[in-house]
Amino acid sequence: MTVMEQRGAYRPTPPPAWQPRTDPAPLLPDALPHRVLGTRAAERVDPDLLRRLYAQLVRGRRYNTQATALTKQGRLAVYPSSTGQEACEVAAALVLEERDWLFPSYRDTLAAVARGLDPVQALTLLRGDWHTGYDPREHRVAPLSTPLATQLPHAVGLAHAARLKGDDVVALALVGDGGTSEGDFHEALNFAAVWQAPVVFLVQNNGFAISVPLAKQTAAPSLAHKAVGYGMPGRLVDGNDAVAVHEVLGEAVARARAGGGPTLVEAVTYRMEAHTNADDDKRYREDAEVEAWRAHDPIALLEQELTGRGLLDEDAVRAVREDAEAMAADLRERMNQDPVLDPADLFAHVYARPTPQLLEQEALLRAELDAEAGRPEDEPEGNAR
Amino acid sequence: MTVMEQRGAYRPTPPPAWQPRTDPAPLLPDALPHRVLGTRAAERVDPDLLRRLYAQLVRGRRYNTQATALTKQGRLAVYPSSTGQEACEVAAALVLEERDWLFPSYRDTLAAVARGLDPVQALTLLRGDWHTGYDPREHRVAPLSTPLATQLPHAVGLAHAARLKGDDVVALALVGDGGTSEGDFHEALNFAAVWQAPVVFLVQNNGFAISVPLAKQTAAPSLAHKAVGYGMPGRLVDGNDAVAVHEVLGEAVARARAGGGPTLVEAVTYRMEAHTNADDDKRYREDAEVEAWRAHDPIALLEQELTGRGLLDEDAVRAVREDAEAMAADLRERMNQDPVLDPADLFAHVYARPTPQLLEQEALLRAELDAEAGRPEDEPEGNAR
Amino acid sequence: MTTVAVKPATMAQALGRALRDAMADDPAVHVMGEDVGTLGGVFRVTDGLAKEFGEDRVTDTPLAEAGILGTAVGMAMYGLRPVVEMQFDAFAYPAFEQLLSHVAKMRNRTRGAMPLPLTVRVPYGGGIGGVEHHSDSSEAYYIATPGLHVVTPATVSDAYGLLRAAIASDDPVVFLEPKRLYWSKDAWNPEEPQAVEPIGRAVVRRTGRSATLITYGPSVPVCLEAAEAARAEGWDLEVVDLRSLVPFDDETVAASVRRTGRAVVVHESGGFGGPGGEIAARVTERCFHHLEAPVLRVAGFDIPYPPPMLERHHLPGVDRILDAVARLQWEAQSR
Amino acid sequence: MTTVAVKPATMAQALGRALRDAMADDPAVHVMGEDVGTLGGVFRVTDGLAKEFGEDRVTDTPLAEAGILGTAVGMAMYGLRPVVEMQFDAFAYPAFEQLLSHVAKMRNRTRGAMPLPLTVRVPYGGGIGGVEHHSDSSEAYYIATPGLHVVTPATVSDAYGLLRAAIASDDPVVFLEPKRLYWSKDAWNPEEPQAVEPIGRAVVRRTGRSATLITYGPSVPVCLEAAEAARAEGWDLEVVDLRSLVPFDDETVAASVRRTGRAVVVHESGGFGGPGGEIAARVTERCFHHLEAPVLRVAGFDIPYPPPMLERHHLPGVDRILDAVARLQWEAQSR
Ligand SMILES: Cc1ncc(C[n+]2csc(CCOP(=O)(O)OP(=O)(O)O)c2C)c(N)n1
Ligand SMILES: Cc1ncc(C[n+]2csc(CCOP(=O)(O)OP(=O)(O)O)c2C)c(N)n1
Ligand SMILES: [Mg+2]
Ligand SMILES: [Mg+2]
Repeated sequence: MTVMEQRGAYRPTPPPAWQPRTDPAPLLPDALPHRVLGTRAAERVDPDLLRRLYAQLVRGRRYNTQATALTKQGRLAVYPSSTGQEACEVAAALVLEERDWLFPSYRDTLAAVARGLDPVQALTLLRGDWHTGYDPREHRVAPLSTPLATQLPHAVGLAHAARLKGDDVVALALVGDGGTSEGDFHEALNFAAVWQAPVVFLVQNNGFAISVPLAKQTAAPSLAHKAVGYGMPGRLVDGNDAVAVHEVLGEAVARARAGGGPTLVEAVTYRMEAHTNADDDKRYREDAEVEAWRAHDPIALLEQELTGRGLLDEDAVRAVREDAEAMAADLRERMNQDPVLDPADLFAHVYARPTPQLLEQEALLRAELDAEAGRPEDEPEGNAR
Repeated sequence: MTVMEQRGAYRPTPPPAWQPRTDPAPLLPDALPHRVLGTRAAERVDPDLLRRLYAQLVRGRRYNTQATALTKQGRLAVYPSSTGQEACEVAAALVLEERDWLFPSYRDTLAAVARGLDPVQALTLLRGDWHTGYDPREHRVAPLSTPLATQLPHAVGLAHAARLKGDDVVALALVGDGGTSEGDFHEALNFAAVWQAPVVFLVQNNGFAISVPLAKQTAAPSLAHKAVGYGMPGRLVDGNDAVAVHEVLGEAVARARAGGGPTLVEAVTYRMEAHTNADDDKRYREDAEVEAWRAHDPIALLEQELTGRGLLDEDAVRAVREDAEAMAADLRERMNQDPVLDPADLFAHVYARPTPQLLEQEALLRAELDAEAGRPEDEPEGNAR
Repeated sequence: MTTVAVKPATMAQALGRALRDAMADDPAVHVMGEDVGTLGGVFRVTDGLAKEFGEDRVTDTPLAEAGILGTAVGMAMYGLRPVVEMQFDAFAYPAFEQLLSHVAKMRNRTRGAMPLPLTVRVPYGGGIGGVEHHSDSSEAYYIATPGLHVVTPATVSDAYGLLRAAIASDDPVVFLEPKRLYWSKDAWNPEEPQAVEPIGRAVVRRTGRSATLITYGPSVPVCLEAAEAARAEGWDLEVVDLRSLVPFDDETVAASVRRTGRAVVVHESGGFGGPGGEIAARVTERCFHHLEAPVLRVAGFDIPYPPPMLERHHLPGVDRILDAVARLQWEAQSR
Repeated sequence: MTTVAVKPATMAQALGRALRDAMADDPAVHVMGEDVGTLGGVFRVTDGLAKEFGEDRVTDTPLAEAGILGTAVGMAMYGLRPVVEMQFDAFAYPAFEQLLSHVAKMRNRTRGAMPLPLTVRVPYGGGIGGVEHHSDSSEAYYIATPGLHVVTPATVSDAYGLLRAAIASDDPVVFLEPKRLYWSKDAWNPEEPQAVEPIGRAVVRRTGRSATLITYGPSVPVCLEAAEAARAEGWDLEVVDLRSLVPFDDETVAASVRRTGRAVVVHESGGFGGPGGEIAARVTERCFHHLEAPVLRVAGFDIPYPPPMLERHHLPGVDRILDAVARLQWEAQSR
């Protein structure tokens, strides 16, 4: 049987042949976000995982602060920080196998880095030397997507294609609370469910879409409740609890891998910085609100657990910090070098082969640059603009 | 307090301040579609309503068959028949007050006619003499919308505007099962819920989007379950039970009118004819399936009830049929007259005032038509194309 | 050339055959869209494909054009070659964000690392008595979007040859199918070996000395008809069928206009901001001193596509083309 | 004219002031979009409006552009005058189906019974170092859509005057705001009585005898700068600011070119299929025998908008404009 024929074969029948519609309970999220840290369940978590998550969270936070610092020095055009959301970013990266794919949104540079991308290459978009600084196929990380929610159907299509080819590949796609309002969110989730594609959607509900709070974005009981309308399970998780996010995503990935279809996960978290360095969050939220969330910091939560269980001594902390500092120093240093740019790139990748028109335009630019540089200029050709 | 400030003021708070997410039960539809006819509840229904619905159903069926006949005679370019779905079409029209608005899709000519539109004017789009044959403001019926689901945000915006103005107006928007997959469906429902707009969405689930059965359109338990993801109630109703549809829509309209916000209603019904006269439904469904639905015909169901309760004697049936025949005869006769067309209309309504360019183009066409008619032609002007 | 008895086939059939052959040749080719499977498409272009290749490769999607194109992007990212059908021109609009922001840009965005071999088939144009939204000529939107190839056949054999080339292309191609030519037939013979027609080459469909009609898609047969009718007026018109709007074959077009010294661009799409302006401007840039008169345009009016009963007034017809030719300043002022 | 001390304001402020005045004058005017309320818009154009007029009239919508425009259509159907903000050019694309199939067609569809007085504000163009999708010049899409007016200011006072006219118009207007001019200032004085600038009139920003630069929006200041620089080369350039692309002011443009005999069209938008082709073609149709050289175009390249560090190569600058002017065949062959 082919992949597509496996689908439930609904045929319209009149009553009395009607069957009661499936009980939606298995699709509904819990009333409160799932948490592990600070609960008994934490005790059963593999210490290695805790340590790995911790190291990545610290590194991630450092990455965020370093990148923000680089915007102040004019070395980055813009940086949408994920400070406060590192648990989601890191768990999303760690939960995947090498062969799986990650579909980040514009805020998720960190997830890409945690997945193994070069920290500088990952910043290419935001530095402004090119749109994407890495080969997506190398680490199976799609380009950071700026148009919100548009990458979700890509994730569905890729996961579906992998399944059609018989490959054991799962796609994990990230989107914000604001992004859930877009039509592409809806269409992606619907295709995923109809096709039973091996894809997991992680909504990082950080309370805001730039200045717009969640209450103006949705009237739903939770974003995870949207799953019901697609016939896929919805899960609600504490987005600052790295272990809980890792667990919930892990279950969803496993389910997708086993042919069980897509899952929608909502992680409740908070954006601790302004939308980007260019934003002024004083205009739309109170300091007190931000402060209240500081008590629920993802790194502190995990540190408590590790310390409490005696899994983290001073040396370990120091090692983790040093690693993070080394990464930051390397990032700083390499970002302080001007990237080497080739204007010819403008024309080289529009098509597999430049059109005659692009070749003309490239020649025009080359002549201009030569003239600027004082090199002998070719005669301008004909009437080409 | 203004309309928009009434919205629940969600502020992101960290745990332990988290509240359990609202119990979704009030949003969930019943397991089986709501029915009245053939149940005890039918006995309590106002006989007048039954008779009104009956007369309109019979008339509606006749309208459908007449319109289909007109396609065969080349008097209509195309007709997407609502035969089998008359209960939805009629109930949608009758449930509204004069001041309310109806937003039909391309299949809902009948709903527009049942609301009071001239039967010929309502067919203008499908006849091909213009795009819309009526002034939408006259009967508060929006133009029949061909691009699927695109009229839903219009309904939301209109209802919202009415509420902002303090007018007691409800909008009812119709869409098909296929249309629920479009991004516009999602965005419309979300805006409606966030704004608590007085709007009701009626999905006529007739089993198919042209050839594509519902199982390839959604994996949800029902289309009504989609309501949960927007935080609005979802209702499931037997779409061939005119009384049940009228009741469920009536409740939703009343709720909207009272400031209770939007409702999503799924009516389970069946398209008895091909998608349009141009379609060949043999390619994608079995006769047996169509036949099975004949036993659940909306007119027959209502007739049974009326006859059973002694509310319909032969005279009444005859009167209803005669009225329907008269409507059909009038429709036939008027549709057999060639509409009077004015090519100048092509340019008259693109803008409030035609641009200079349109005036040039109109002059060009007029000169051509004059030449065709053998009238003296003006000198062609300059280089105008 | 054809020696065996020609079994005429329609353009729709030739397109179907191109899809079939492409699918048979390359397992990466997938067909998807609304009603393309069981039904075989509303124009029956994909008729029989689902039966032959199964639902996994010929897929009836949910009704959501952005979703169709967006998932196709993902499939192409994984190495498939999706061929997407948009049911009608205007129903491609919901997919425009995916098309403009991703399909057209993915290769460039990734410095060539992530090409998108993806074909978007769009039945376009009028003349079939369609109601609102079923007759748009939307090529202006596509050609203004760098990163897309834009191709449109006017003959049955080009329909086959260009669609094969589109599917084989490693770049996204918007493949515009002139609806009213779906039922057209010519000498194309499905029994003969088939040729792929490379994208980017215009063709002179009729040679002539007096003036050049530059056109494409549904207007090609109209221009050929006009050229025949023009003989009575003493004009010998050349007709160039562009076939590919992007890339544009400047060479063939300019060579023709240099020979004839006069040109009219003909298309159904609205005039203002339509392809005709680009074409007239390019031709003028290249052939200015060969021109006896400005390049004129015969295009659809600048109005929303009219209802069926009025569309004949809108569509460029033989008379309107000849009127334009008549305005090409034959009583040449000395220049 | 100005006698009191001029208090310079930015274009963004002038736009905000136009919105404010329109709202104060007409309770039907509503402002809606992403972040337009509490935040005052990412460019602060709507700063202060929510406070002054309340959330019912200045609404932070959910994040969904088709929904924003689609609900605005419904609001306009009920008699309101919505002014919609699209946060950046490329983020208007998800709303294209609503724009192309409804906004542009509603009046025509209903034979005038249902006009849509609706303004869509689109910050557009590059030069601000924006990443992907934040610098598109999408005017080609808008001008090819009959039923829309397309307007773009280049000066602070036009920003005020044209936006007032757009909001007052009974037709939908796509109001293109040149992002990099948001912070520009000129003699516009918010303290003085303000004038509405009717839509559809181009203006000669600088008179000259040698050749005409035809331009609009962000390229107007660049052309003025080029005209100054050209004096050194002995060229006296006229600069026409179109202000309105639809309707197009053929009269002003053609009159200028007839005077000068030479023209270059300048815009940021990609060249192929961009507005420049239309403009060059129309000018040539109307001024053929006055032209000493073909109308040339200086436009963005036919590429996806480049990343910040490369955008200076893409944007038409003074040198590229002067190079084009130099190619206008000054050593005129006798014609
Ligand atoms: C289609 C689209 N519309 C608008 C924008 C502009 N924009 C960038 S980020 C943003 C808010 C996103 O909010 P959310 O989805 O919650 O993600 P977050 O920023 O909180 O991570 C907006 C409106 C965009 N990038 N894409
Ligand atoms: C946006 C859009 N895409 C595609 C179409 C072409 N089309 C017309 S009707 C139809 C099927 C509609 O199915 P459904 O929504 O279930 O309504 P029904 O025809 O059953 O009443 C399709 C695909 C369209 N009209 N609009
Ligand atoms: Mg957010
Ligand atoms: Mg249906």
